[in-house]
Amino acid sequence: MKVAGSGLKKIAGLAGPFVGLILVITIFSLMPEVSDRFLNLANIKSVATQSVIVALCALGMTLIIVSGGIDLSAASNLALSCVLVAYAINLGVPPLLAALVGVAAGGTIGFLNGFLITRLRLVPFIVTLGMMGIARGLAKWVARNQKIDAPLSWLNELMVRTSKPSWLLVSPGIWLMILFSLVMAVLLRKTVFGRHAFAVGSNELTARLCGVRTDRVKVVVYTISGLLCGLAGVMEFSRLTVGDPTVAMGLELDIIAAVVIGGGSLSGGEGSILGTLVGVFIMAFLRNGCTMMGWPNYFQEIIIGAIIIAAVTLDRLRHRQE
Amino acid sequence: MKVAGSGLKKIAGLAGPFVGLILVITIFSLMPEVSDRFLNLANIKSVATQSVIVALCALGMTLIIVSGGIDLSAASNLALSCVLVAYAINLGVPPLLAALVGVAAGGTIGFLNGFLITRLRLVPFIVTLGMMGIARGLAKWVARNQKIDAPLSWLNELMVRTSKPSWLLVSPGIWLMILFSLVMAVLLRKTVFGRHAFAVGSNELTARLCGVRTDRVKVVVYTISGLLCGLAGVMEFSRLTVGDPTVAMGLELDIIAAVVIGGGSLSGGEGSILGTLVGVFIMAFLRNGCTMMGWPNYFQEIIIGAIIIAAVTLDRLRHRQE
Amino acid sequence: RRGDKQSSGPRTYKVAVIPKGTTHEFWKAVHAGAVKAGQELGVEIFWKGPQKEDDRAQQITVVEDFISRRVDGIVLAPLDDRALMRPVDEAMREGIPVVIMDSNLQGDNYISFVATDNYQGGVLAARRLAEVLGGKGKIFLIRYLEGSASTTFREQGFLETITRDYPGIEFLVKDQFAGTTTESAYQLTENLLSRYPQVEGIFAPNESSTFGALRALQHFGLAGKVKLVGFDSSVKLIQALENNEIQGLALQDPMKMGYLAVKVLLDHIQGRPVEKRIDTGVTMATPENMNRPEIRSLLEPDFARYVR
Amino acid sequence: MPEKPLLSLTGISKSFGPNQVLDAVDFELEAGEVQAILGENGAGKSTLIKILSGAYKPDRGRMFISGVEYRPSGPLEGRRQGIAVIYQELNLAPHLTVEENIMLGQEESRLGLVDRKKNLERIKKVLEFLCHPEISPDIPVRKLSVGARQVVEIARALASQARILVMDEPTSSLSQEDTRRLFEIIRKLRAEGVGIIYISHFLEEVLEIADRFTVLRDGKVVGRGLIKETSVEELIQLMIGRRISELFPRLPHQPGEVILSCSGIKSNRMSRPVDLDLRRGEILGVAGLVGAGRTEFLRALFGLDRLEQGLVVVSGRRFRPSFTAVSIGCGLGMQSEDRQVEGLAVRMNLADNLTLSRLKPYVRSGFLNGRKQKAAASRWIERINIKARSPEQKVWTLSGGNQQKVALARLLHQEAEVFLLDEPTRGIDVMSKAQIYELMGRLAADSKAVIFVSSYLPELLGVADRIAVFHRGQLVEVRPAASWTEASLMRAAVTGRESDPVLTGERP
Ligand SMILES: Nc1ncnc2c1ncn2[C@@H]1O[C@H](COP(=O)(O)OP(=O)(O)OP(=O)(O)O)[C@@H](O)[C@H]1O
Ligand SMILES: Nc1ncnc2c1ncn2[C@@H]1O[C@H](COP(=O)(O)OP(=O)(O)OP(=O)(O)O)[C@@H](O)[C@H]1O
Ligand SMILES: [Mg+2]
Ligand SMILES: [Mg+2]
Repeated sequence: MKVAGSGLKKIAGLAGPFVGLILVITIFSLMPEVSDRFLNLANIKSVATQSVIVALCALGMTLIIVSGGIDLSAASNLALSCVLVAYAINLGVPPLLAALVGVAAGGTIGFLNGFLITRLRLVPFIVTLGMMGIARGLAKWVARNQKIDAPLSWLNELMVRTSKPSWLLVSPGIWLMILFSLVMAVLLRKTVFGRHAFAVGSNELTARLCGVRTDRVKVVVYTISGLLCGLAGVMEFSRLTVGDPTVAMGLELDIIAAVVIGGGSLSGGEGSILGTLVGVFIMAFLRNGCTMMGWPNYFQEIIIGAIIIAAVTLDRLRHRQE
Repeated sequence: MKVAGSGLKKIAGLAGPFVGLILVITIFSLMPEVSDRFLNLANIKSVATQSVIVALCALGMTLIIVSGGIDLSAASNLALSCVLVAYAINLGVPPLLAALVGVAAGGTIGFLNGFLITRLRLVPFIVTLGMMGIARGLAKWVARNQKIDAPLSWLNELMVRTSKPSWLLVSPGIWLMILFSLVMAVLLRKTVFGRHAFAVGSNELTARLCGVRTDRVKVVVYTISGLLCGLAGVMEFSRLTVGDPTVAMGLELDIIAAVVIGGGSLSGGEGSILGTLVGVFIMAFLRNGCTMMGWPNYFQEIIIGAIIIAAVTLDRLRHRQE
Repeated sequence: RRGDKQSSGPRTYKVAVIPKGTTHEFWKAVHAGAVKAGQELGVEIFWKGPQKEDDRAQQITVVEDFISRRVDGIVLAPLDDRALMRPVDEAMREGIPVVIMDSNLQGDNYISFVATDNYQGGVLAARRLAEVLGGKGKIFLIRYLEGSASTTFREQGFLETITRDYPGIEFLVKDQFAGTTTESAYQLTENLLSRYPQVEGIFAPNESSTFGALRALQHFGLAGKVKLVGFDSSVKLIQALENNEIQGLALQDPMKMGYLAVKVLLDHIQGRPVEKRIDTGVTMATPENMNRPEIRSLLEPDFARYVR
Repeated sequence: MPEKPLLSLTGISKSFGPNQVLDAVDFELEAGEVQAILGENGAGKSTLIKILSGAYKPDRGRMFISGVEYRPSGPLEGRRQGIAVIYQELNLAPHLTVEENIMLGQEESRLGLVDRKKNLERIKKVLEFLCHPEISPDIPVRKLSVGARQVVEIARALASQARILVMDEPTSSLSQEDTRRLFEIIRKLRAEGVGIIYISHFLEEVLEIADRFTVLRDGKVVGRGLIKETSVEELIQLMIGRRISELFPRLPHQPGEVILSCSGIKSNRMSRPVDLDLRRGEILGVAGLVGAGRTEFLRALFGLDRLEQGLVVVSGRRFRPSFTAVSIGCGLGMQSEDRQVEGLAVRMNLADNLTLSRLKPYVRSGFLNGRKQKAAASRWIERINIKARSPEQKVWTLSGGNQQKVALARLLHQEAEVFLLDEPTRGIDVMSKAQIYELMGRLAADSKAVIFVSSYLPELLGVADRIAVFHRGQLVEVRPAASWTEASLMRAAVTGRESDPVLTGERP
């Protein structure tokens, strides 16, 4: 009885964030101009591939937001990693190693964020705002204010629209996204560390008094998120085939929006991986649909703005009914 | 005795936020390449004029942040106002009226923010993020994705470097900035409304318990801030002489940074107009100094990032000693 | 499959035209050209740029989305000569022909390349600035944006010509980037003017940076005294040209570019042979020659008929 | 070798800025004893506890556990040494579930993965031990009432199987039933050799459960001894240095005309509508178990919760409570049971908190006069003995009891006609309590009216004119205080049945 009840509630809880997504997909599917092409498998694959980069960053951002922080440097971090991968490949470093360099750079920036936040006791907003400038500046520096061309390698096959090898069904990037979503969901929900992250976000003082090493939790949280941004940078390089220091300008707000649309609370203690993914896909399908319809950009901007508000309103209404 | 003590403390409190500013100015003044030009009256005037726009927005942002909110739509709001002013002037509306249209548009966006936040009980981050897209989209729509050229009028004299009439000493824009700083400082510190704004930001539940109409306070806060953004848009038009829908892209983060550097706390209940102004000037002098030194942009980005962190660190250290 | 289309009688082709951004006057004129071609040739034009100006990743997304939409052809002004290669390859592989305009794309897996010779534009600007300065003086080169190909060529053309041909001209600044907005160019120039009051000439490589520099000069009361040579045109720039506040504007022919790109694409779709490289020319407008009709039409392309 | 005491503190000193809070405090705790720490509000008890737990660092002094020096770098260290603390201010993560809160920092895990089954087993045991098996481990703590939260806190401390258990006012929101159960558990733990430090302002509790006591005054130890050999009077004298004449001073007051009457008040959180009249010059006590809905009633009356039905008439003005501003305008004033979350803006200063609900007197031609505001706050600080350095002190730096006084002072300053007091004496020391009772009496004598919610029956019986009893979200009975006894109140609160009227009780 009790189990059944909680089971039902869980399903309702799961369906919740999907409402917005289903709405967006339905609306575009009903548009006569694109109806046949919108829900086409190839298009869905293509949207999924486009989402990989934002999704990877948003996974880390979920962890950060759950623990009561915020990371404005995510997009710059991604750009830095993207540039470093190209730089490394140009130096003759093997692609795998180059990718690791990118991921490691992301992790370093993340670690620095965490370190400064905990050591200097600064608010995350400011530290990561500063780091946003620093990482972006470093990226431009490394790239000498240009984009870096690098010879093609298998790295550039990770984000293709049509998967190679074909038995993968979808591109390796999508598999990576799925894999890391699962890992992060388990980390957040099933591990002691995840619980501590929630506790720190919900009430830091309490967590500290209960013997949680809040500083360590935060440093780890930012480092993990940084690593994921680094990975997203590798994916961006894979997609662009060049190291572009100006890539993903302003993307941090999209990433944060995805997490919040998915039910994350900026005051900490709330958020889920599934919700975040839904948030990412809402935004991606919106962009895709608007482009396919050929709507002008300003129209798209207005619609996306309105949908962000609407999606979160829906989510809140659902919560209130509970 | 007691009065003297509190007086001394006040002076220390005032000097505090200035430390960062003085540091920045001193450093550049000591650079042999620019020492003579940096502290030159003309340069200071020019920096002040550049700051007017950010400062006006930051005044409103201070009020919002004090009351526990945030406004990501500030920069888009400014752009919309800037475009509308040009549009109105092109329609043959007299300049003064056109300026009022811009200010009113800003107020409307602000009011909408406040309305949605209080009615839908949404977090300000999301509402204003959505509004950021909507206002920007509207601006581009009105301007048909272009700059709107408008005939010159006295409006374009507000932000000149050399004041006309000359007895003004500095441009009318700077006077406006000073005037509104005073008004906002008085509003924040010397009125019941200001006290209520602090209370709402510090603990909304308590404010409600004490009979503060929290929703009304918030709506007013966002509306005032919107009006100031609208005014900033008029100033931007004055400066550019065209209505540019892409102006001030990403400026919202600069504005927020200025408030936080000046001691505002994103969790609400803290912030001051004086601090915010210092924050604005720290950023403006940094940009000015870096450009004058001819440092490459990436270097400038890195330094500004680092200084943001350093300035806030200084501020926190000062607080800890207290 | 081209044959299929021809045999299915008269039909409206759907063509996506993808600029680098949507808010510069320049792209408006390209749009007008494309629409003009569309009206004349019976093609429906989808005009869609990346949502954020100059965002390579978003432009890739836009191309991909139009591949999903299965348009009949794409005209693309690539933000990056490398990054856009793969989506273009993909389009070509899926039978969607692509014409490149404005900036080059590496490789040659496209139908045709329709563009201004940007390097040549920089050279023209250098000659003009040298001319008005009398072959000597101190100048700023204000750059546009890190990694933007077309403007980089202009900057390069300018820089190399000055260094090679005019030893009397000295660069006070040549590595500062103005950024994408007028306001950022405005502030940069102001700050540079505060530092180097001795400057005598400025070159800015696109419309927004030219206008920003102009506003800064006006602000300092130096407009007309410091010689300014810019790129592209807009109402305010034309006024400045009239008032002799700007001494030269390197003009492309964006309407022609948009028109030709669509036309070439349609030629290809309908099986006619096309040239691989089409130059749309670059001209220097000066206060002296600006009233000649051929210059006037470049300064103020008549696009109101095609786009609002 | 002589037996080393379980815990010994020597020469512990601590100051916050110029304020010396602890001054060379010595303290010893044996295994298997319950020792009470007593003292006025602001005497330094909680500070001492926080030093012991590792939350604060002492300026001077040393600590030993079983003779081994203990120098905690943080609360984690304290926990590892087997010290469990129930802090005075509730300390829970609101978004986390009961299970997650209880196990926080002590999760059962394998390879970093939480072993939920084991966790639940441990929790179940503890909650059953506390006789609260109805608290579901999966419910987020923010949805619990204050009383239930305190149970969760206690459960957390018990689940950690500590050697030293510190309780800083564990019973301030507990029902008597729960208090009794807690005492049973304390006795059991004592028998198992756990050392227990017990802090409370309920002296009879202390007399019942403690073996020894230590009294702090102004941060110094002023007395210690065996509970067996002492009395309430002696303890009080040690705490304040003088005797108090009477705990429940009664000022004569006469109920007058009806000032507040509510008809059919029901919020979405109450189970049944409530009708009630209140007269001028009357103190109405409200009793009930934890979660009986007393708080909900006050909130509905004041307009804090969404009202489903009902009307309120205050001094002849009818309104439907929905805006606190209106309620305050009509002369209502409320003090919240949860001072940390709702009652006070702890990051604002004392003066602002105190005057927030009535800033008018300090406004002249639209401008606020901060100096006058602070002067007024200073007067109130003196009038009700708030231990604070200045009106500009931030509220969170005050001791728990003094914070409570600030919340009360606000209502007095507001010059309300009807006072809605929800557990106003939580965490307040004996002397101040007497003072607050006296204050209530004086309000009544001034023909104001007071609704006084409390879980502490003696004070209800001692102060109120009438007492209402709530049970499961509904009002079951209202009768003159004289016709209630502790036993009959308890019975009504637990069973929800009206007791046999000894005298004819009036029903509204
Ligand atoms: N963080 C702090 N900063 C400044 N002063 C503090 C701080 N914490 C406590 N104090 C001061 O220390 C004194 C002792 O506080 P403490 O909380 O130990 O009292 P207490 O004995 O627990 O009182 P109560 O019975 O009211 O809980 C008080 O005067 C309080 O204002
Ligand atoms: N153990 C519990 N588990 C779940 N919900 C509870 C529990 N205890 C209380 N509640 C909820 O809280 C509501 C009333 O709590 P509230 O604290 O307002 O009552 P109260 O009579 O004021 O008790 P208190 O003595 O705690 O102030 C109940 O109707 C119930 O929904
Ligand atoms: Mg205490
Ligand atoms: Mg209660």
